[in-house]
This record gives sequence, structure tokens and C-alpha cells, in this order.
Amino acid sequence: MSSENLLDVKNLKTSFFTHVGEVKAIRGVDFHLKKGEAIGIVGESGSGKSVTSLSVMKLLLNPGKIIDGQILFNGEDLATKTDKEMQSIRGNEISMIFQDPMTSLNPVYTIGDQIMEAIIKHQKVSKEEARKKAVEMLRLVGIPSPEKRIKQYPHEFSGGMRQRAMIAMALSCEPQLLIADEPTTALDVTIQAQILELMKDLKDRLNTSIILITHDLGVVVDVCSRIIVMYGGLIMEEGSSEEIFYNPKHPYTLGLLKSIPKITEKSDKQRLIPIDGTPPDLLKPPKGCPFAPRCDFAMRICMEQSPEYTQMSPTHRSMCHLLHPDAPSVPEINGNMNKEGQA
Amino acid sequence: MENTQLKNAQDLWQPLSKAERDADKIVRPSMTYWQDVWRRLKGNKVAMGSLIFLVFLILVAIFVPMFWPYSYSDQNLMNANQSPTAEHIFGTDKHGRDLFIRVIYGARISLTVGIAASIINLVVGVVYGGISGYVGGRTDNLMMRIVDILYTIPLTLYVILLMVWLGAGMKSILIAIGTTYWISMARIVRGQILSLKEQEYVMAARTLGASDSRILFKHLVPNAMGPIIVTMTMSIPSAIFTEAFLSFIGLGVSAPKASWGVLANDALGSFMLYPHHLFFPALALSLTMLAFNFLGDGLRDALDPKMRK
Amino acid sequence: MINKDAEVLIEVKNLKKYFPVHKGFFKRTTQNVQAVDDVSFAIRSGETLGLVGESGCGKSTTGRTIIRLYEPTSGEIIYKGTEIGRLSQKELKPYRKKIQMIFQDPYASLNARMTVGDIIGEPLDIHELASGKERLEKIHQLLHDVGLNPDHATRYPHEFSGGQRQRIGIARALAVEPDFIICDEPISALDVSIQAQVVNMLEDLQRERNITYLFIAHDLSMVKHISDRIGVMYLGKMVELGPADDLYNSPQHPYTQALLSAVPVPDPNISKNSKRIILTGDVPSPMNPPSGCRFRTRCQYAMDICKEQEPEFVEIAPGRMCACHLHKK
Amino acid sequence: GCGGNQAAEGGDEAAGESTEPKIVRHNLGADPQTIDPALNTAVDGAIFLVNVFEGLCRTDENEKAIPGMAESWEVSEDGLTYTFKLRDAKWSDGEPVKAQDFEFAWKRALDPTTAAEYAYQMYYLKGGEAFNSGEATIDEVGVKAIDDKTLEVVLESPTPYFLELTAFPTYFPVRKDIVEADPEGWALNMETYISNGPFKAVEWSHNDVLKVVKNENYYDADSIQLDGIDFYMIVEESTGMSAYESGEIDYLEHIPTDQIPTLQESHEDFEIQPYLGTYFYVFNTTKEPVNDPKVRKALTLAIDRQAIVDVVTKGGQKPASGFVPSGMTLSDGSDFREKGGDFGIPATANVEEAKKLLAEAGYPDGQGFPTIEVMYNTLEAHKAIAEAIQEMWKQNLGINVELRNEEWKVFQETRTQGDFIIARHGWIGDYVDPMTFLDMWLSNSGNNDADWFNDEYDKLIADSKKAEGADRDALMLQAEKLMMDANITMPIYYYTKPTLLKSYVKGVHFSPLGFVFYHNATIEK
Amino acid sequence: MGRYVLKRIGSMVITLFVITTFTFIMMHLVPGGPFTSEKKLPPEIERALAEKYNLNDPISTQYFDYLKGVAQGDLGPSFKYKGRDVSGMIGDYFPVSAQLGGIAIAVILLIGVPIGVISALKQGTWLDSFVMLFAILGVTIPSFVLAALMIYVFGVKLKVLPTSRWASPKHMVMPVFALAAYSVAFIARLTRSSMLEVIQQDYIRTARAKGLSEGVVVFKHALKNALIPIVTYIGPMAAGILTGSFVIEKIFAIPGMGRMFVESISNRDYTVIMGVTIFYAAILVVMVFIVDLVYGVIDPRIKIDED
Ligand SMILES: Nc1ncnc2c1ncn2[C@@H]1O[C@H](COP(=O)(O)OP(=O)(O)OP(=O)(O)O)[C@@H](O)[C@H]1O
Ligand SMILES: Nc1ncnc2c1ncn2[C@@H]1O[C@H](COP(=O)(O)OP(=O)(O)OP(=O)(O)O)[C@@H](O)[C@H]1O
Ligand SMILES: [Mg+2]
Ligand SMILES: [Mg+2]
Repeated sequence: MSSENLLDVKNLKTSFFTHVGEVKAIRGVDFHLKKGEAIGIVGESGSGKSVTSLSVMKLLLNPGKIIDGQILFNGEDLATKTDKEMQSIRGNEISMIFQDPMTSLNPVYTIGDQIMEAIIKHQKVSKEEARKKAVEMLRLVGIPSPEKRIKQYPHEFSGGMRQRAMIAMALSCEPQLLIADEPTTALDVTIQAQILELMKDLKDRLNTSIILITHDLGVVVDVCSRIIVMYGGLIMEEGSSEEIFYNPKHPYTLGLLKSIPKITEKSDKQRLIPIDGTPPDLLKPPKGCPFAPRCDFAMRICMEQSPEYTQMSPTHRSMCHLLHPDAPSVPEINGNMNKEGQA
Repeated sequence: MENTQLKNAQDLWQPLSKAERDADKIVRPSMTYWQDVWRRLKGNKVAMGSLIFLVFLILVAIFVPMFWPYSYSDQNLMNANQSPTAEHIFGTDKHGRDLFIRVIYGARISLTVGIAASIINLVVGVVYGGISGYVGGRTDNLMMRIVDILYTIPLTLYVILLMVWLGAGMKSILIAIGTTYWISMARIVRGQILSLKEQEYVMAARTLGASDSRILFKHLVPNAMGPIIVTMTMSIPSAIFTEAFLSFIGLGVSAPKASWGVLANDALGSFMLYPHHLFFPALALSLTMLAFNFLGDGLRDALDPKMRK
Repeated sequence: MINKDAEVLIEVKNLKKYFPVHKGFFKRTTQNVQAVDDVSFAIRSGETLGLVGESGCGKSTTGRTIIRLYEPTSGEIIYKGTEIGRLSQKELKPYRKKIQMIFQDPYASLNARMTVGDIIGEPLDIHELASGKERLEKIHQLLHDVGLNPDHATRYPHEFSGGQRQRIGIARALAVEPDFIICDEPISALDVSIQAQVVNMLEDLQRERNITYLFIAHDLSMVKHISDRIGVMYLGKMVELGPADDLYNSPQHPYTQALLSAVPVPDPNISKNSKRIILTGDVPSPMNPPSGCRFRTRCQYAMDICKEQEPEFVEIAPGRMCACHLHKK
Repeated sequence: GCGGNQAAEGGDEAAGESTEPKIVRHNLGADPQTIDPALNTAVDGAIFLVNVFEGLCRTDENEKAIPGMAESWEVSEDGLTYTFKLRDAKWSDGEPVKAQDFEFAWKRALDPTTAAEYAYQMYYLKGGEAFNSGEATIDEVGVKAIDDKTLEVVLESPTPYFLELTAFPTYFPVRKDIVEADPEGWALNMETYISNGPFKAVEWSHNDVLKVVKNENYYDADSIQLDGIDFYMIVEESTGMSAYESGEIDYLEHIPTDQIPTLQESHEDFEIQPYLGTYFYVFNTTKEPVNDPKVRKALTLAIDRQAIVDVVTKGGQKPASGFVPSGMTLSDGSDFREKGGDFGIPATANVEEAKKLLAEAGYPDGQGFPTIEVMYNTLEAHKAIAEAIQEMWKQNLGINVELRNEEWKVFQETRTQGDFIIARHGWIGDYVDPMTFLDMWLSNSGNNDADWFNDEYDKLIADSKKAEGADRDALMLQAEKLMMDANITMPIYYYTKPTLLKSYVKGVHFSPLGFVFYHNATIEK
Repeated sequence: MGRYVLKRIGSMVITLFVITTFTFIMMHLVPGGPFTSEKKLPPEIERALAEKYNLNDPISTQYFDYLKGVAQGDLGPSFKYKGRDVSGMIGDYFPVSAQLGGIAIAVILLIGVPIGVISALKQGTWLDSFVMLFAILGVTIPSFVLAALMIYVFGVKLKVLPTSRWASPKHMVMPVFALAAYSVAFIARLTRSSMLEVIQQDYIRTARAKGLSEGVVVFKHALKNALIPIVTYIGPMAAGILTGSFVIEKIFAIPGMGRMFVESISNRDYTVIMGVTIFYAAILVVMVFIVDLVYGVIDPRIKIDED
């Protein structure tokens, strides 16, 4: 099974050792990714999406440490690789688009310099060719007059332009795995569409695998065939897009889907339906289900014990006590396919 | 997959009450940045050790002379240049004075000078450089040219003049150091502020209506703290040696009082013969400097919330 | 709903903001980026004006110029009848309490050396709104309002995830209880459930305190949800402005049409069958905008006149403005 | 500057056993401010000058005049007119040395436009002082070249040490043509720096090295055995010491004080040379409380000079109990100092007497004695002495003294203006005669920092200038006694000059005026 | 920008003028003149000397005459070194100081910056502590002690290096190190502290994510961002070091300008004091100007030329 998997993350645990204690940001995450496959990671802000991807890249900063688990990339465990070995993997085989484009770009080098650098390093081309490629990449992500723009500095770019510069940088080396951490949040929909096309094209053409982290469920379904839903450092539910959208088996997923405003709705200003409450404190992660305090259906056991995964289909699993045979039945979860859908 | 333990506990499957939901919540006291800095500093053993050492040194400098059997000026020419013995633990100098008490006494002068220099650095240098960098433009040009002028005017001339006008003594030393010792700091702070002031959080603060002084001192200066602390700690030894130079010109405290710088300076001619003359003041100075630097490093780390561990 | 006759809170007239572009070691100014070029609109008290448009079209710049982070190149900014476009920073202070901004780039806009408590407490200190225990309570309340833990007050920005940082910025802006908030993509980094939470909160505040918003975002469904009226910008110009529903239902400007067609739908079935107007042609540069209508290079209806003449921004129906030659008789 | 081999060009290969050029490396200390004989004022410059120039006379080991450029001379009855006969000597460029060169040089030194600071060394010439202060014409100066080889000199008053004076650098001849061609620059350019002594300068790289080589045109060149001398300018004492120890220099005279005792014990190169000078404190006789001679005497008696020279200065100095140092002979050949006695000032402190005097002055056991200030100019050695004296006064008399140091020039100003109570002083003789010490206390002397004006003293000195032989001796002794009894100074020690000279350098002669002569020196390795 | 450069040059000239004026005034206020000496000169000679050097003119006349001379490039004659003029003296001594200083600056940069970087990267390790301990010793031990120790060890005991003078590359080793020690330490510590700040930034993570080698990440991406305080320090330091250090030149008997300057003050050699001050000030203001220009090159966000 693992042979065709490009990436196999097993029982990943990552913590930040801060003065107030250990922030257990990732508490045991398993997922895998096939060649040419795109998966989406959605979830609560602060649930560990970015930390997961940084762990895969082994780019956690100081107090952060991978404390357990394996990250098998092409069958090799990245967790045990040295920094030096990682250098030839990063940027070349795995690229990442970071979430915060302003602070992720070096303020003292031009956009062009920063894009060309990776190209020169991994593709071993001349400076001139690299510049051409950089211009080309910027054009691809929709930056106007890229020949001029590559000479500008990050602070002279708008938020969305910076983000596109980041994307251009990540895509320029045609990696096997692309981790995109909220790549389109700052982009308007037309550009977003363009970028998504670009990613899909990469996937189809070069068989690149993609991990797409986003809040925009619309974007996820556009690109990804599978979706991982995270909450409180754990994977709450995982399944194909259809399974997640039409047959969510976790109250959190359900809540997420409910809170999306619909563009087609009449603007009689209905309130949106948020999930009440605040996310768990990962310094002292609850021993039970992290979502329990905010869950409409929470039971005592939810506070006591962490639920096991229940496999609904080969691709679909969820961790919720409600799926336990002893649990009381809740229509939203246990009922058959939620026919109303989210249309 | 079996949860034998819980299977029978039917009430586990009961819905949660509101109180149960919030059971886990704990509220920690809110801490400001500076409280947090202090807490972090306390956690740094080396820095705290250094702080304790410095406090101890200050106490020793204040109190030991009160009951030590010799005073800094008691001579016994017949006993000159002795190596350390039980009686004179640091040995004696060329006038047969107890070197230990002279070093301790020197601490009073050198520490005062060192600490004064760092305070002046911090107050004048940071404020001046901060304003210059922050306001920028014409003001910056004017303020920096003033700094250039102060920096270039021959110190010796200036000090001789001070000596003629004010006479010798601690006050004059402090004035001399106070008027000249903040210039590098002002330059460094200005450079830092120039680059920091274009940051986005400064804009954010401005939209909140933060006054210029608030932006400067609450936002920019804390972010320039690394170089500030380095400059400050590094200025201490040079201030201490400048004091020796000032004493040399006649501005300093008058003999037989001697600071570390003067002791070291005087010992230089004979350090091959009487190494202890140089060794002890130099040791005192080095230890103090190490302490200041470790404290500075600790402070730097404590001031930087990202530095954890 | 919003009272159509409510007083105009803020009015922007012919606002322009150009950035010089420097070249070479001696940094000669060679060109200008016309980030905002002659934009006018007004927002009534208690109203939400959504601002959408292509990335880099000048939305943030518009917002930042209104709040006077940038000096306007020309034009007027009138707040409650007072022109604030030329006030000095000192004179502006009273307005700082009234007008607030939520920044697009959350991390960069937070001082890394301040605890979250201090960041949120800062406006309280500046405007002397609360102190001591009251201040602490207020901070906790604000954190709670934006969906963070009160515990988070003692932590530092870098310890938070992107969305959490964004919420810190929102809490800070809300602290002074402003009349007018410029929200520069306030929710784009948030997950949908928190988005809902924040949007609800913004709406609640609006209802309770009659707050006015300029809401810049890309997520058109969210913009539509929250806005009373929406303005569409393209390359430094306002191209269309109208009530949210009308604009969505019958977009008049070709760019607006393209924009709406590109909205991704969070439904696997629909998503796969939707048709998009994919804009073709190079994206023009604000350093060197096309003559005439700026959209003409990518417009499927482009005519000769579009090249020669800049279309005026005119009322095409009651409450609806558009700048397109198609709508001229 | 880089080391060249110019030194070798004058080498006399035949004379030496080794082929290596015989060059002494002498540390001069500071760069000479000038090497123009008329303008030089400093000992370092003079050390150089006496080796490259030669006056009418030279001095022998006893500091008595022997023929130099002059092979003979006649002195008139009244002791006022000297007629010198010059020998056939040549300048370093081969030109003959003429009497006119002397006339020119001396008048030039006296010429007010030359502004030579040491012109007063020539006030013995008739009309010299008048010309120098613009009250007489150049022709009124008492020096005249009768012909190329005869020089006639007329003095203001009989001066027993005049012949020795002609060996002093200010009296050295210079070449008129050369100097007039470039009055400012001739002494800077080694090409035009023509001299008549045993050596000639070849290279001067400022603050680094001044190189001289043997002057083949010197009349006595055959007896000059060195090929040259390199005068280095290492100012820092400790560096000089290190350079000496590492073998980079052969001669060192500024030796770190603390090293001296060890050197004295163990280093064969170490030697203490006489040096004509007195280290003393001067009292401001107009200021409370030292305007009371008893107080001055008490202070003078209460210090242990022996301890100071043994423990503090360590350079083999002798405790001073008079103002004029030893080393100057009277007409009967006895030493002035020995004749003069010690004025009751013992080498170690006389505490009893001092206390008694202090009590008499109204300060029994130091009670009521105000805190007074002792001034010294900034130097480690002065400080050490001041600290020792401070403590001695405190212990012996129970009085408190504060020390104050000032930068050299400021200090001189302060001292001249009388802004002090007690100040450190030192006086080095310009020539080997007690008068060089005594005339400083004349009422009209610019160096009378004690502000002590005594007509009797002025008369004694004036009389002694006219007198000769034993009369003169008696008058001078009387004068010294007068000023010593007035206790205007507190002599501390007589200077010495500790030196280090590599043992392979032989035949170097030291004069008590601080000069070092390499005329007879050689290197024997 | 062109206008800015012109303006800066204008303000540099004004600065020089003010410095000249201040120094001139102070110099004349300080007690003691060039001809004050232990053995008081006869009044006539003093008068003649004053005449010769125009010291009898009113101070203001002297001042304007001096300025006139300076404007014409004439720094006047030395009062103490007979027959030498100030320009010539600077010409003699400055090249030596500049050579010593230039090498020292190279050493400072080549040693100081890398060890600062290394200890920042290895923060908290023994290497960091070790390097920083050395750096601290570098400042604690004043240059004169360091010089004396080196002379003793290498010159006297081991006899591997000459103790003094400036003649061959061997002669340069000790003075260069003694001169550089303090600044190496300072630069190392400044670099370390700046680097510590920079290496935690997100863009460093981005650079790593690109797979760049650690060297490129550190020396290209991080260092440039950490450079501002270093450059700030280097500018004036370079001016100081190039124009000579009195202590080092005196200890090693090097014929440099620092030594000449301090001696000129003790000598009250008025024209030399003025000449060297102006020369030094000119170098300093140029250095400071260069630093400001370099700021803009390092960090494009810095706009130094705005009004
Ligand atoms: N340096 C750090 N120190 C302490 N805690 C941290 C640090 N970095 C991240 N965390 C914590 O780790 C958790 C996971 O953060 P992460 O950035 O992965 O969230 P995310 O899922 O990407 O959220 P978002 O969608 O808002 O970006 C958060 O609770 C955050 O507070
Ligand atoms: N400081 C600056 N210097 C130069 N050009 C700038 C500067 N700030 C913004 N610009 C330019 O102004 C134009 C508009 O930028 P702005 O940030 O307003 O866009 P935006 O509409 O907010 O885009 P986004 O949606 O991507 O945030 C862009 O072309 C940008 O490059
Ligand atoms: Mg994230
Ligand atoms: Mg924007």
C-alpha cells in the first residue's frame, strides 16, 4: 500500500516547548498522499494545519519539535533526515507556499532575486535563464508587467501580489509535492481561479501531489479529491470530497458546513450559523474529545475519553463517540445521507 | 476497539451540561510584556547569577572598606610589592598598600562610572537616536550632524577644559562621560529605528492614535533592544578605561584613590615583575564585564519573546 | 435595515494615491504606480460598503489612505463633514478613536514584542478608556468576542496560527469602539466557522452601535452577505457600485460579471459543472495603465471607443453606478 | 620607513673584524621637534646633535673643555675676549669649516626673527641679550670672524664656563649658504643637512628612525669606529624595554621604574649615569599655610627621602638635601655640593624636629592644619612620589594633603601663575655650573615659581657673575644657603640616568647634561 | 536623490565648519600655549615666536586667517616641528595609519562578523559561550594591556615577532590584532544579537524551504537583514581606525597620525591640532554619509532622503 504513496505521515506529534509548558499542537496525525493526488486540509484556525505542514518540511522554529511519528516521503523517513539532506529535498521535491506572505518574503531582496534563487539552486541554470523563468512564473500567477515587478521589493507589492510571488516561487521548481498553506486567501476570485487552474494543471501534467490547506471549502472541492478535517491537533474526519460534503460524520464537520454563507441566498441578512465557544487550550489538551465543550451533542464520555476512529468506508473515517454502537442516535450524524446536502 | 471499562457506565453517554463543558477552563493571570520579561530573566540562571554577583560586588564595595584592617591609602613602604599572602590576600602595591582594599575601593569608582555610562547610554543615546531616526528628514540630518560634531571634537581638549573649569572629581568624570558617551548608541539606535519604522505594526499603532513617543518607546525601541544592550554592555568597559584616561589627564578622582582602570594602567609598567598588580584589577574588571554581558545577554533573550528555551 | 437617509459618515472624493517607483543606486523616481486613481464614494452611517476587485487593484491602498497611513496624492476624505485628508497626525488623534482598521497582513501588523494582552490593551491605554482590572476584563471580553481564550492574553503573536493572529487584529480594532472600521480582508485567514462567528459579531456590533464598515474582501459570498452596497475596483478605479443583491443578480460591468462567475462553490457536484468566464489577456500594470477604459485589454465586449475614451462613472439606475461604455446611450 | 643599507656606505671595512656594519641602535624616545642646532631645546635632539655637529670645543670625561673645531684659543686678561683659532676641518660635503660659519650660526641663534628658544644660552655674548630682545643691532653682537680660521668673541661679563658652553648645541656652527637657501627646511632634508661632526645624517623618517653614518670628512674620521647610528623613536617605556630585551635596540635610557631594582641586581648592561638635575617641591611662599617658613621647614624635614629613592623611584637617585646637585666642581676642584652641606636635611625623616617646628608654627600635632593640595603633572612616577609624601606627612605630622594632577601644559601654566600651594618641580642643568641652578630664584627670573623675592639673593648672584675663582664660589654657596634657609623648595632627590647598553657596544661617553657621545664607541661582538 | 546628495554635502561642509570653529575656540581656551615650557622663555623670545606665528593678532583675526588658509588648502606650519607644515605631516603619517587601519578593518570584518554569525546560529551551545567569552575578553582587556602582553610573549619571550616599528608584514601582526580586538568583539556581539533576531523570521524559513544551503540562508538572507547595526558601527569606527590610534601607535612605535595628533595636543601645536581634526572630521562625515547611503542599499524600506 505504501509503495504508491508519495507521502505517509504516521502518528505525527509536534509540540512547542514554551515557558508556560508544552503546547501540544499536533497530537497524533496519520494521513497519506498518493502520487498525483490532491488532498485538502480544513479545520479550525489553530487546529494544527500549518504546524503539520511545517513538520513535514522540518521547518519548525526553535521551541517546536517533532516528538514522535514518521514522515515517509518516497519511503524515506524525513523525520530522521539531517538538515543537509533536507536541503536537496526542500524546494526541489517538496515546495511550500507559506501562509503569511508579507513576513515570509525577505524584505531586503527583490522579488526576482528570491524567485530566481531556488531556480538556480535546483535547476542549475544560468542567471539569465532563471530570470526568464521567474518572469514567466510571475506572469503565470497573473502579476502584471512581471519584467518590472521582479525588480521590486516585497513591501511594494500588494498582499495578493506577495502571495502570488510566494506561489510562483514554490511552483518554479516543479516539485513532487506541493504544500500550499492557504495560498489564495489574499486573492480575488478571478486570480484565485487562475491559480487553482495552475495547480490542477501541475497535478495533471507533472503528477504533482498537493496538500492544500484552506478555509475556503469551495476551493477544496475544486482541487481536491480527499479532505482532512482537523481540530485541536487531531484529524477529526477524513474522506473523499463527496463523503465530507454529503455525509459528514463528525459534529465539527457538520458545524463547518453549516456556517458557510451561500452566495445564492437572498440578503435578508440571516445570521450565519457559527460554532459557539472557543477552541481547546493545547497546553492542557482535554483528555477527551477536543471538540466536546463546543459540541451540541457532547456526552459525558466525550470529556473523559478520546474517541477511536470509526471507519465508514475505505476512504472515510471519523473520530466521534456518537459513532459508537452504544451511543444515542443523533439524526445529523447517524441518519443516512444528509439528503438536503449543502446545496 | 473495546471499551470494556466504559461500556457499562451508562451515564457516560449522557449529554453534557453547561457546567461540565466549562470545567476545563482555567484563566491564567494576564501578564504584561515587562512582567513577562522579568519572569523570563528570573528563569535564566546565568543571568541571575550575574545579577547577584553584581549586587554582591556593589555591597562589598560599599561595606567591606568599613571593617577591613587596612584602608586604601595606608602605606608601608617596607612592605612594597608583596605577592599575595594571608595578610594581604591580593598582595601589596609599590607603596606597600593592601591591594585587595584598593581593588574593592576601585570598584566604587569603576562601577559608578560603568553604570552611569550605561544609564546615560540608555537614556540619552536611545532617546536621541530614537528621535532622530523616527522623525527623520531634516531633523534627523540636524541631529546626526550634531552627533558628528560631538564625536569629532578632540576629547582631550574637551576634557582638559572641563578639568580647568570644573576641577577634578567624580562629578567631572560623570559630566565628561555623560556628554560624550552616548554617541555610538545614538547612531546605532537611529539605524535600527530607520529600518524598523517602516514596519507594518508601526502603521497599526498609528491607526490606533498612538503618539509618536509611544510608537517610539513602546514599539520601536523594544524591537531594537538587541543592539542596544550590546552597545550598552560594551560601553561599560570602555567607560571604565576612559575614566582611567580622564584620571590621567587630571579630571578623575585624585590619588591615592584609584579606580580599576587606574590600577591596571599603573600596573602595566611592571606587569612582568609584579603580575598581581595587573592581575587583580583586571580580574575584577573581567568578571564584572562577564557579569554585565551575561546579564545583558539574558536580558536580550528575556526581551525577545521568540527566544524560548 | 439600513436607513437610506442616514447621514453620510464618510465621503471620499476623487481620491488618488500614487507611489513613486525608484530605480538604481541613487533611486531616481522614474515612474508612478497609480494605485488609486480618482476614486469617489460615500458611506452612510451604519452602512457596510463592500469593496472587491482584483488583487493589487488598490483596495488596501484606498483603505490605508482613508485612515491616513498614506498621504493622499490628491482628493478629499470627508468624515462627518470634516476634511481629514490634510490634517496633521496630531490633529488626527481624535479621529483615530473613531476610525479603525483591521489589517490584511495580520502577523506583520502585530508587534512581536508585545503580549496579545498588551496589543489589545494598547488602544485602551492610548485613549484612556480603561485601566487596571477593568482593562483586563475588557481585554478578556474582546478576546472572547473574537473567539480566542482569555489565556491567550499572555502569549505572543508568533505563538498563534494565522487565523488566530487575524482575530487579535480584529480585537484590537474593536477595542476603542470605533464608529467606522476599515476591514481589510479581516476574515480571509479564518476558517469558515470562525468567519461566521466574526461576521456575526461585526453585524451585531453594527446593529448595537451603528458601526459603519468598509469591508474589503475577496470572498464574494461573504462580502455579499455582510454588505449593503458593494463597490468593484479594477486597476485603481471604481468600476461599479450598487446594492449588494442587485449587483450580484445583475452585474453590469463586464469585470463584475467575470468576477462573479469565478466564485468557487463549496459543493463538489456544482463545482464540477460550473462555467467560468476566464479572463484572457495580460493583466495590465498600474504603472502603465491602458488608455481609455482600463479593463478593455481583457474585456470580451471591448469596442473602439473603449480605447480612446475613459468611461465615466455614472448612475445607470437608481443607486447603481457603473463606468462602462456599454451603458452609455 | 624601511631599513636601507645606506649605513654601510660609510663603513670602514678594514677597521672592523666583522663584515657586518657596526651600527648602534639607540632609542631616542620622541621624534626630535627639530634638529636645527639653533632651534633645538630638547635633550633627545641634543643627543643627536652632539654626534653630528661639533662646536669650538668638546668636553672631556670631566666635563672640561678640550679643542674641537678650535685647535687653540686665547682669553684676554679681563676674561671678556676669546680668540679662537680653527683647525682645518671640513663639512660633511667637503667644504672647509670657517670662522664665518660660527659667526653666522651664533648671530642667527640670537636673531629675534629666528625665535630660538634657547637663545638665552648665548646671552653671555656681548650685546647678545640686547640683540635678541631687539634693543641692539646684529653688528653689536660680540662675535666676529677675523678671517676664515679666526673667531673673536667678546663677552658681556667674565664667564668661567664659557668654553664648555661652546660645546653646547646652540653654539654649533651651521653653513650660511645652506641655511639661507632654505631657512625652514634645510634641517628637514637630509640632502641639505650638512654637518661637521663625526657622523652625518642620511635618513629621517619621522617618528620612526633617524639614521646617521660615519662622516668621512670629519677631521678625526680615523678614530671613529662606528659605521653609523640608528636613532629609533620608541616612546613607550615598556616597549623600549621589550625591544631592548628582544635585541632590537642597543641602547635604552627610559626604563620602567619598577624594572630598575631587578635590572640593577642582575643585568650586566644596566648602569646608572649621572644626570645634572634636582627633583623638588616648590612652595608658594605667598599662600597659607606655607607662607610660614617653619611650616615649610617642617614639611621638608618630615619626609623620608631615602625610602622614596629606594622604594619609589628606584633609579639609584640620591636623596637631596640641597638645591644644587652634586657633580659640579668649584675653582679648587672640590664639589659644590660637598662644600654646601646638607642644611640639616637628613636622608631619612627628622620627625622630632619637624613636629616641633609645626607646633611652633601653631599646629601642634597637625591640629588646625588646613588640608592642602599638592600639585603634580600627570605622570606615573610623579604620582608615586606624591602618594608616598602624602602618606609620610600624614603619618609623621598628622596633616592631610590632597593630591591633584594636571596635564603638563596646564600644570606649567598653573605653576607659573602661582595657583598652587605646593607643586612638583624639577630642574636640569643647561651647563655644568651651579649658576644654571641658582639663577632661577632671581627676583626677575621667569622660573621663580616660589614667588620668593629677596634682594640680598639677587645681589649675591649679581656679584658672583662679576667675581672669579674662590670669591665666586663663596658668593654662590652663600646664595644657595640663603635660599635653602628660606625653605622655598623642598629638595627630594638628585636625578640620575639609568641606562641599558648592550655590552658589545664599547666606548660610549655619557655627559651629566644627558648627552651620549659615540665618538669613541665601537661594537665588539 | 541627486538633490539629497548635494544637500548632504552642504551639511557636511557646515558640519566641518562648526567642528573647526569649536575646536579652534576650545584650543585657545585650554591653558598653555605651544611655547609654554618648563624653563620659562625670556619674554623677548616669546614675543618673537608669537610674532612669527601671528599669535599676537586678535583671536578672531587668527581664526579668519586660518579659515582662509584652509579654504585654499593650506593647513599652515607646525608650531613645534620646526619647518614642517601640517599637510606634509599628515602626508607623512596618514598613509601608515591608513595601512594599519585598513588591515585592522579587514581583520575586524573577517573575524568579527563570522564569529558573531556562528555564535548566533549555535546559540546556547558551548561554542557560543566560548566565542563570546573571547569576545568579552576582547573588550575587557584594554588594547594597551593586550599590546603589552603580546609584546612580552611574542616579542620578548618567543622572539617570533618584532616588538615595535612599522617595517615589514611581520611588524604588522601585533598592532593589527591589538587594534582590532575591541572592534572584533563589538562587531561579533552586535552581529550575534542582530542575527538572533533575524534567524527567527519567517523569511528565513522561506529561504530554508527553498532548499538553499545553510550558508546561503545565513550569509545571504539573514546577514543582510542583520547588517544595519553593524554598518552603523563600522562607519565611524573606520574613520577612527584609519586615522590612527594613539595607544597602539605609541606602544608599537608606529609613525602614524594618531600618535601625532595626541602629541600635538600635549604640545598645543595649534595648526596640527586643527589640521588633523579637520582631516579626521572630513573622513568621518564622509563615512557617516556612506553609511546612510548603504542603509538604503541594505534595506529598501529605509528612505533616508525624504524631507
Ligand atoms: N511558536 C509557537 N509557540 C507556541 N504555540 C504555537 C507556536 N506556533 C503555533 N502554535 C500553536 O499551535 C497551534 C497550531 O497552529 P497552526 O499554525 O498549525 O494552526 P493552523 O491550523 O494553521 O491555523 P490557521 O488556519 O489559523 O492558520 C495553535 O494553537 C498555535 O497557537
Ligand atoms: N509602498 C508601496 N510602494 C510602491 N507601490 C505600492 C506600495 N504599496 C502598494 N503599492 C502598489 O499599489 C498597488 C495597489 O496595492 P494595494 O495593496 O492597494 O492592492 P489591493 O487591492 O489591496 O490588493 P490585494 O487584494 O492583493 O491586497 C499595487 O500595484 C502595489 O504594487
Ligand atoms: Mg495556518
Ligand atoms: Mg490589499
